Amino acid sequence: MAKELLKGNEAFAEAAIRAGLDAFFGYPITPSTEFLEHMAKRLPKIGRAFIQAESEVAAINMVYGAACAGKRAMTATSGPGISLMSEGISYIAGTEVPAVIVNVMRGGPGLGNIAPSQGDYYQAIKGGGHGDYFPLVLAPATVQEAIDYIALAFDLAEKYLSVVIVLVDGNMGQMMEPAELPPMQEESKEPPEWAVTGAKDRERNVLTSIYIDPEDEEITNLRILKRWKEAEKNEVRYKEYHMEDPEILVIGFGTAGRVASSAVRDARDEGIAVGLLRPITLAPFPERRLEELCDQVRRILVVEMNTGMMLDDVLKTVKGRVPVEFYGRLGGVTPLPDEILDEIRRVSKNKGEMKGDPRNEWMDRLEKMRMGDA
Amino acid sequence: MAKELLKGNEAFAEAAIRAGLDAFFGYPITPSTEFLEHMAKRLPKIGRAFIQAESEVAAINMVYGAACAGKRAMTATSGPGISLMSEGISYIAGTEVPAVIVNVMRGGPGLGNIAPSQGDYYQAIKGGGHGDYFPLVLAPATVQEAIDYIALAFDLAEKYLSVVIVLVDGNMGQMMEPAELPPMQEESKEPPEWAVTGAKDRERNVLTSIYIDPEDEEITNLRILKRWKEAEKNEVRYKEYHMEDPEILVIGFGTAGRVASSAVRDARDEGIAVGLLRPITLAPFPERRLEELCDQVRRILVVEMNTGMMLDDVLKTVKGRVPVEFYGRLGGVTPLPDEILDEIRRVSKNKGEMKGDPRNEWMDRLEKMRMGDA
Amino acid sequence: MVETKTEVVYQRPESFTDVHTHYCPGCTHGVAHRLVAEVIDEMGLREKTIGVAPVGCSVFAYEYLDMDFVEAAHGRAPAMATGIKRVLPQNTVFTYQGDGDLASIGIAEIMHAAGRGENITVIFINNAIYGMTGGQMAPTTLAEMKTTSSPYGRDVELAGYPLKMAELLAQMEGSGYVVRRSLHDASNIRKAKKAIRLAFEAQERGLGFSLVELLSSCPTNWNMSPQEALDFVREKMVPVFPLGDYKVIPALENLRV
Amino acid sequence: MVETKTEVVYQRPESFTDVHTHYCPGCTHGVAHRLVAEVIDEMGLREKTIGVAPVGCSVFAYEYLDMDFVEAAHGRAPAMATGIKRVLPQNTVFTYQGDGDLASIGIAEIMHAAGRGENITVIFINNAIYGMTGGQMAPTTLAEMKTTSSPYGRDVELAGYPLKMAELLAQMEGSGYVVRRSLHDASNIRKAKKAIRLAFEAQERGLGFSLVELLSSCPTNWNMSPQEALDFVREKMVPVFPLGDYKVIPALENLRV
Amino acid sequence: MAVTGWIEVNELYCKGCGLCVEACPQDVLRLDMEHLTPKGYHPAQMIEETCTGCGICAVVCPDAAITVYRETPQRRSRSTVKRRA
Amino acid sequence: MAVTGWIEVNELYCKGCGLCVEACPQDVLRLDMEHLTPKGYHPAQMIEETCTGCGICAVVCPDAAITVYRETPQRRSRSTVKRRA
Amino acid sequence: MEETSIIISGFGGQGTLFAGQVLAYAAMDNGYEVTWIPSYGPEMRGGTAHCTVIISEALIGSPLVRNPDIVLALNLPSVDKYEPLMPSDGVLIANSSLVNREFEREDIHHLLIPANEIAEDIGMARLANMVMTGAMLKMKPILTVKMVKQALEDHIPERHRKTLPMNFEALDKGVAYAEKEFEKDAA
Amino acid sequence: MEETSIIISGFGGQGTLFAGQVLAYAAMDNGYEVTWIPSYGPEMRGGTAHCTVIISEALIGSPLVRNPDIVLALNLPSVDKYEPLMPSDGVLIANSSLVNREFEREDIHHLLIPANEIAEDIGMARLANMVMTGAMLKMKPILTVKMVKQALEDHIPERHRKTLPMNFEALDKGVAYAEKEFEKDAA
Ligand SMILES: Cc1ncc(C[n+]2csc(CCOP(=O)(O)OP(=O)(O)O)c2C)c(N)n1
Ligand SMILES: Cc1ncc(C[n+]2csc(CCOP(=O)(O)OP(=O)(O)O)c2C)c(N)n1
Ligand code: SF4
Ligand code: SF4
Ligand code: SF4
Ligand code: SF4
Repeated sequence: MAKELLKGNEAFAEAAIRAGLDAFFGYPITPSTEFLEHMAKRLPKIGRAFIQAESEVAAINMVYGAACAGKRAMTATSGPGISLMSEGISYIAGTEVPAVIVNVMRGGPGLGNIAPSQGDYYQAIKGGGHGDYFPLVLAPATVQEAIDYIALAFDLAEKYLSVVIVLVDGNMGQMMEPAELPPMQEESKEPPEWAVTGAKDRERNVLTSIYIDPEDEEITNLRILKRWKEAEKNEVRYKEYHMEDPEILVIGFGTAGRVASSAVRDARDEGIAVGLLRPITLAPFPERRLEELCDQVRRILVVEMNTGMMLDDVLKTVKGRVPVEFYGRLGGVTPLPDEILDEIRRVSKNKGEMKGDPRNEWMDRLEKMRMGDA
Repeated sequence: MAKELLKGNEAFAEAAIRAGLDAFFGYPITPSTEFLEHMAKRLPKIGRAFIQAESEVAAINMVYGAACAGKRAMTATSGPGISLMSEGISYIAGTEVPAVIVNVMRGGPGLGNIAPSQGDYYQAIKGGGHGDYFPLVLAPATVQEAIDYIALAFDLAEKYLSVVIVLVDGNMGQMMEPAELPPMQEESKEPPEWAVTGAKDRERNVLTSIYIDPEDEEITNLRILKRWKEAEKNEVRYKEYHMEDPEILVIGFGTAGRVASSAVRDARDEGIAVGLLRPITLAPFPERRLEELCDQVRRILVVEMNTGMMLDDVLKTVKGRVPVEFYGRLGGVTPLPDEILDEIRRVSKNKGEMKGDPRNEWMDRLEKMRMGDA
Repeated sequence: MVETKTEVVYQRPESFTDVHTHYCPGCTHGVAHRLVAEVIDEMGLREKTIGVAPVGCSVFAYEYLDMDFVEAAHGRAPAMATGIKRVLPQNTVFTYQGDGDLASIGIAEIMHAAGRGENITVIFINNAIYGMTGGQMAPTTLAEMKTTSSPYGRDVELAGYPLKMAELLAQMEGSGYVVRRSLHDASNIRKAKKAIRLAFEAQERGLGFSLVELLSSCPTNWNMSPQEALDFVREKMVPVFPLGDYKVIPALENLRV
Repeated sequence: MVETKTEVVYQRPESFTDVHTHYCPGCTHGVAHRLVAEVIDEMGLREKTIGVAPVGCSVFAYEYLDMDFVEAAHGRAPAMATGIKRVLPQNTVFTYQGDGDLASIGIAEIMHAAGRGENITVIFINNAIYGMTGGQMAPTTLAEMKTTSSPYGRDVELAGYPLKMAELLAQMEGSGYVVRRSLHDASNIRKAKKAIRLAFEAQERGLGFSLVELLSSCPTNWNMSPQEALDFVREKMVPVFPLGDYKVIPALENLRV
Repeated sequence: MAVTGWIEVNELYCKGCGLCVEACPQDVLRLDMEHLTPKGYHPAQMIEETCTGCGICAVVCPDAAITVYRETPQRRSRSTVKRRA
Repeated sequence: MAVTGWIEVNELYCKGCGLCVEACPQDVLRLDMEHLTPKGYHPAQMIEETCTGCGICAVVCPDAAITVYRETPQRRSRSTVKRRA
Repeated sequence: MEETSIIISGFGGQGTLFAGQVLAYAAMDNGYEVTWIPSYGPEMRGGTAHCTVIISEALIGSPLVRNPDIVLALNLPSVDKYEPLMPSDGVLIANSSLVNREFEREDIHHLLIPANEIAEDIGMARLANMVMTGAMLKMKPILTVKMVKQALEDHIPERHRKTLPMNFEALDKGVAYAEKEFEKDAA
Repeated sequence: MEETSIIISGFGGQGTLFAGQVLAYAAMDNGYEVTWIPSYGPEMRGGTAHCTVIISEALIGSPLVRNPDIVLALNLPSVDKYEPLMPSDGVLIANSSLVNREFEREDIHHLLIPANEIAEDIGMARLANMVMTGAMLKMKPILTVKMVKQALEDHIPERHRKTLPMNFEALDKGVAYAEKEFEKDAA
């Protein structure tokens, strides 16, 4: 197929349909709404299930139902919607059925705004819902990547009987880029043997997340954790840019990573030995790769569109072996290449120790900058 | 006042009332329900607001309203309820109004069970809701502590215009212990000047979490982060046991920490040089104190009633300076002193390096144990 | 000259599993379960039926009703059932919900399932209280009724009035069959069973949303003996929650069962 | 011999701020805002009133109505208003909500606020669509009506029937005043204002839950000119959502305003 | 000549709630206070032979613990007569 | 002798939606296509003197952009007469 | 007595939780540290309900134990569950009205007592819990009968106050039965 | 051309987003890498709407820029916002119908064009966007007018296809106006 100019949300939605999506349940919310609108246009025409639910709470529980029936079901929303889905997500995880959830992130907390943000990283990675469960989280950074990883999301969800969250920001959802859609996947795979489809010619199936005896719940928690550990072994994905023996390592995901790639390119032009690691799976996080890089680089700069959430996972992995600095823009502000370039320049000159929270210095810098603005 | 034999949930509730609670909005859920029932008994009699809301979603938004009116408002629930409150909590945090939320944790994920657990640590500390905000989290371990810290919770919430979460497990909520309640606090402090009370003889007040211009949201995010940093400086609280030059450091909060204290006592009787650090503020986490201890101890054992959540914060702080091991019970199982004693014995003998995730070895041990059971 | 023939007048239905239920002695949840099992057996639906259990005392319904089952989040059974029915339209899908589950936390999901005319069946147990959590006020709790969260009796000024779900749901254009019955004695139980039968018939015929509200007892949390509790249903609840057919679409009216 | 006197027949109300609203040209949100401002001025309530803005096109209501205000989560305005009213019973508390906010995601909160007889006033803007998010289907969207999430027209079989909130809420025993009006022409606008006045009067008198449903236009998402949109309200919406008084408790009936 | 019936109470299910006892129109049921079920309840039992097998006890039993049997006399002759008519 | 009125349209608020134009019973309003408001709309304007000051335009205006004035003739004499009666 | 742990276990409705609370009150009122922690939840209906009481002179860490010093088993499942967990020299008292089996452990002190029958004689089946408590106080006098009666007097819910004498009688009957049994053993 | 960034900005409803998409299509169809990213949200109503288009021969990193090479400003706020951000030699084209001020920057190429009037002459006020696009193609021929017309032909929404000729006319009038202006400058 030739490339078309595709709008993120619509492309993701179409990719899901072609990956064999059976049912979409959602509720409109900027900047994810075109996702739902595309489903509304396409699914009824091809006889698959679409409902604009009364709320995100209802939507996720419809997904829960369809998933229990062994079908490929998904929803797409933004931060506030994910918060309302937290209980349902925890139930799906606890019932060990597959589901795919897309979060097109916007500025928060609260109502915040509808501008692109990465402030839902914690919520996605640490699990916004209650109890011990571990969603897989994918963070594509181009429309083409998103198209490819939406299909992967379903495969992973089914392989690990897990919730898979696709985490993009409003830029990704709203932008148009040339990209290629996969062909329509042939439908009607047999329902998995655990699905509820009516107990005909087989033992009945019961799907629940209740284990009233703590001992049973403990075994369940352990089973879920072990599956997660498997994923940690097999499913780590990331992309690297200008990684010719770098002295400085920039780490960023999604749009932040993509913008950083421009800055890194420009910095290389200036002769700064800097490379970029862009995690595509945020959970599992590319820990092993980062550990390797710790032996090569002199300093690390983490760039995010939040107050430093992935930073936690970086620090946990780096274990103080390399100084880590942070640069973040907040509340819906997308950093621009020149800012990040300035940061790279600064970091490449900075030989100082980093003690305490790397965010302390950044907060001062950002504040000065904002004062500058004002 | 003399000590009385008090049931956790009722004691916490009564303590909140005596701390000047103006309004309680909640929804029943085991193991927190007696909290609501006590409020139902007391508040109407003293002319304060009580509503059994139609849901946790409604409850948290009622709290949100009362908090915006400048009143002391709270709710109490358990994991599934917190999940449903996530959006509201994010709104309260984003609006920068004070509120206190008690989570009497039970086994999860999903419906799970009603047995005591600590599986909501991530949800509480990393913020279950969307966007960048940082609740303060208190984890008392005795009925008396809970009584004292409920009052503190309100003061902190108002001081830092923040959500304060009191995180206890079902054991704490259900157990009875002798404890002393504070005297009833005199009511009717003036409403804060930011509260909505009707724009009489003053500029009108508008309270929202919306900052449609990302630049404004960025400043807001920064303001919230800085307040959090302040709390990090001033509000860290913890308790230590048998901390006479320990070689082994056990870290555990809430019931896990309390049970560990028995094990540590017994281990000391056996001549093992082990001490216990029991964080009372989980957020902010006692990082500085832990860093100091890293120079003193040979090995660390983290004990939790979850899959190793506080473990993350410990690892982030320890930065590989001391080997960290983990022991957790899951899904509503409360570890007993003898198990932890065995762990302390094992750890005190173990001289080996710890590489990779400390949970890997624990998982094998736990699994063997469970096989043993079966 | 006389012969006699021995017949089994009544026996435990097929689809009722052979386990002792966790319900309190005399709790009419058991009666409701049994009726559902009987209807499903008589209609031969067991192999195509998917039940949705609520969060409430009937959370373990799947342990007693011997068919495919899922367990929903508190109040969300109608949404979960919708998700299932939309991808398995040929199957029979029903929810079984208490009054806290359906009328309090789950009122949005039930209203909109009815509004969409979701082709599912809902068995709604109205026992005027939260059983599982130990006797708190429900939206259906009667005025002045004492519960652990209305210890001085439900004050309608502060806690509102009992919600009449059958009446409300009957108003939704999407609903095909919405009735209220009671389980307080044998003849009412027989009527309740007929209603449950009609509700499932409605679903089999694709006639839209069907719901049977069943006035039930909670001896434990009402602090009554099982028989006292049934008397309470008859004397106190029926007057507030009148029994009757609130919505029966024509296609069902002259259906004999 | 003749003198003349100059009078101001109409001017912008006090409580309406001096800013250009963000509403689209011809959007009746502006009319509804103005009426609320006029009533609050006439009743002299401004200094004791607390408004609760929804999530929807009217999310910025607080920028135009010059009084204390909070901004609720989507659909939760009635819960937030409840929280405020219960701790400030002497104040006047009202919510302003769209049909997605009130009838879809927020239906649980509005039903229970009415059920509790919460002494608040609700201004409910029914424009049959989701405005802010760009024209998706609302629970009030008419059958066959095309929206961005019902691109082939609302199929009642799959997407359900338009919800009639005034009718539903009037059924709640806790509600004191529940009516539906329209904003499609001058005389209806005048009637709407009277209703808003009565709703606030009800609250001042502690008569329970009051709600005024206002049929409104969304020229932008209906793809119509402002006048076409008003004609659509008159011709298409009024027949489906009949104007009228659905609940007026006696204490209000002979109140003259 | 009276129809006769009898019931069996399954002790695995019976919780001694007494509803069948109250409901029985013939008043032939009692709770057996001498005896406890494995779950610790005093089960229902039939104490008289005048049960008609009406089944009401089973209808009200919340635990489907009762099986009801009925013995119906069949008069061939009369039935034949009937067939003739 | 006819009551006379006039209106003022505040260009800060007017969005040129035209509802007042449609609503005016005297048909004395138009949108000024020659002219744009700071926000880029063609504002309403009064083009004839036959306005009665009925205020309908203001009632329908979604942006409270219209102020309506009315000039009412007052006949002293007759009123005095009235007082006598 | 450094730290004594007691588990009282039976069917829901057998008053196990209340019996534990009475001991806890008695301990507190007499200057001991104490914790009382129940099992809770749906099992409470029909299923088993138990509570753990720890009485100590020092501050109490864990409110839970694996190997309870004393167990009052009001039904069979409780005996099955706790007999293997008892430390040697532990005290296990079982309600023979609902426990139709012998004990297996030789290394613990045990007593079978027909608590239901005794209670029903007194006229209130629900008093089995107090009968067993009485027997315990005889076998392992961690507290005196007087202390426990005082605790009952002071903390019994008002609506049950009228049953106070019957509660006392149940305690005494329990003590008496235990005494008799020992004489037997002695003989 | 290594990488060119274009921002088209104006009131909602002035067709700025569509004009950007047309450029993006033209670029893609002619083998360039391209990104198109809009501003979105409530501002779309009444407020300003703008989009950023980046056209490049290499893979595009950031879809956003601080200092756009080319700006089409359809209203005054857009000029106020972007003029200071332009790099020297940047191209700023403003719609004089709604912009009643002179430019301040000396170091950039700029053009004032009465796009609304021209469009209204053609008979469709909404075509101001195409008029300005035409002018841009003249001042900075990153793409040919032919390419853009082809893109319009291929991608215009069906319901607007009838307006295709008018769109072409608008483009041409834009080009012509720009030409004339330069001759002036030249003269
Ligand atoms: C989100 C959430 N909130 C609260 C609970 C606790 N809870 C369990 S069942 C229940 C109510 C049960 O009452 P009802 O629905 O009337 O059913 P019944 O037990 O009376 O049959 C509640 C509040 C929960 N499990 N999840
Ligand atoms: C939890 C959540 N879900 C969805 C949204 C997105 N959203 C904002 S307004 C709105 C609907 C607005 O429609 P309506 O309530 O009818 O008001 P209108 O804009 O038509 O005036 C939606 C879905 C949100 N902000 N929060
Ligand atoms: S608590 Fe009530 S509803 Fe629940 S099982 Fe017991 S009697 Fe039935
Ligand atoms: S989108 Fe519709 S409702 Fe929203 S402001 Fe515009 S016209 Fe009004
Ligand atoms: S009704 Fe059933 S459970 Fe109750 S006593 Fe009779 S047989 Fe037993
Ligand atoms: S109605 Fe108001 S906004 Fe519309 S044109 Fe007339 S004056 Fe302007």
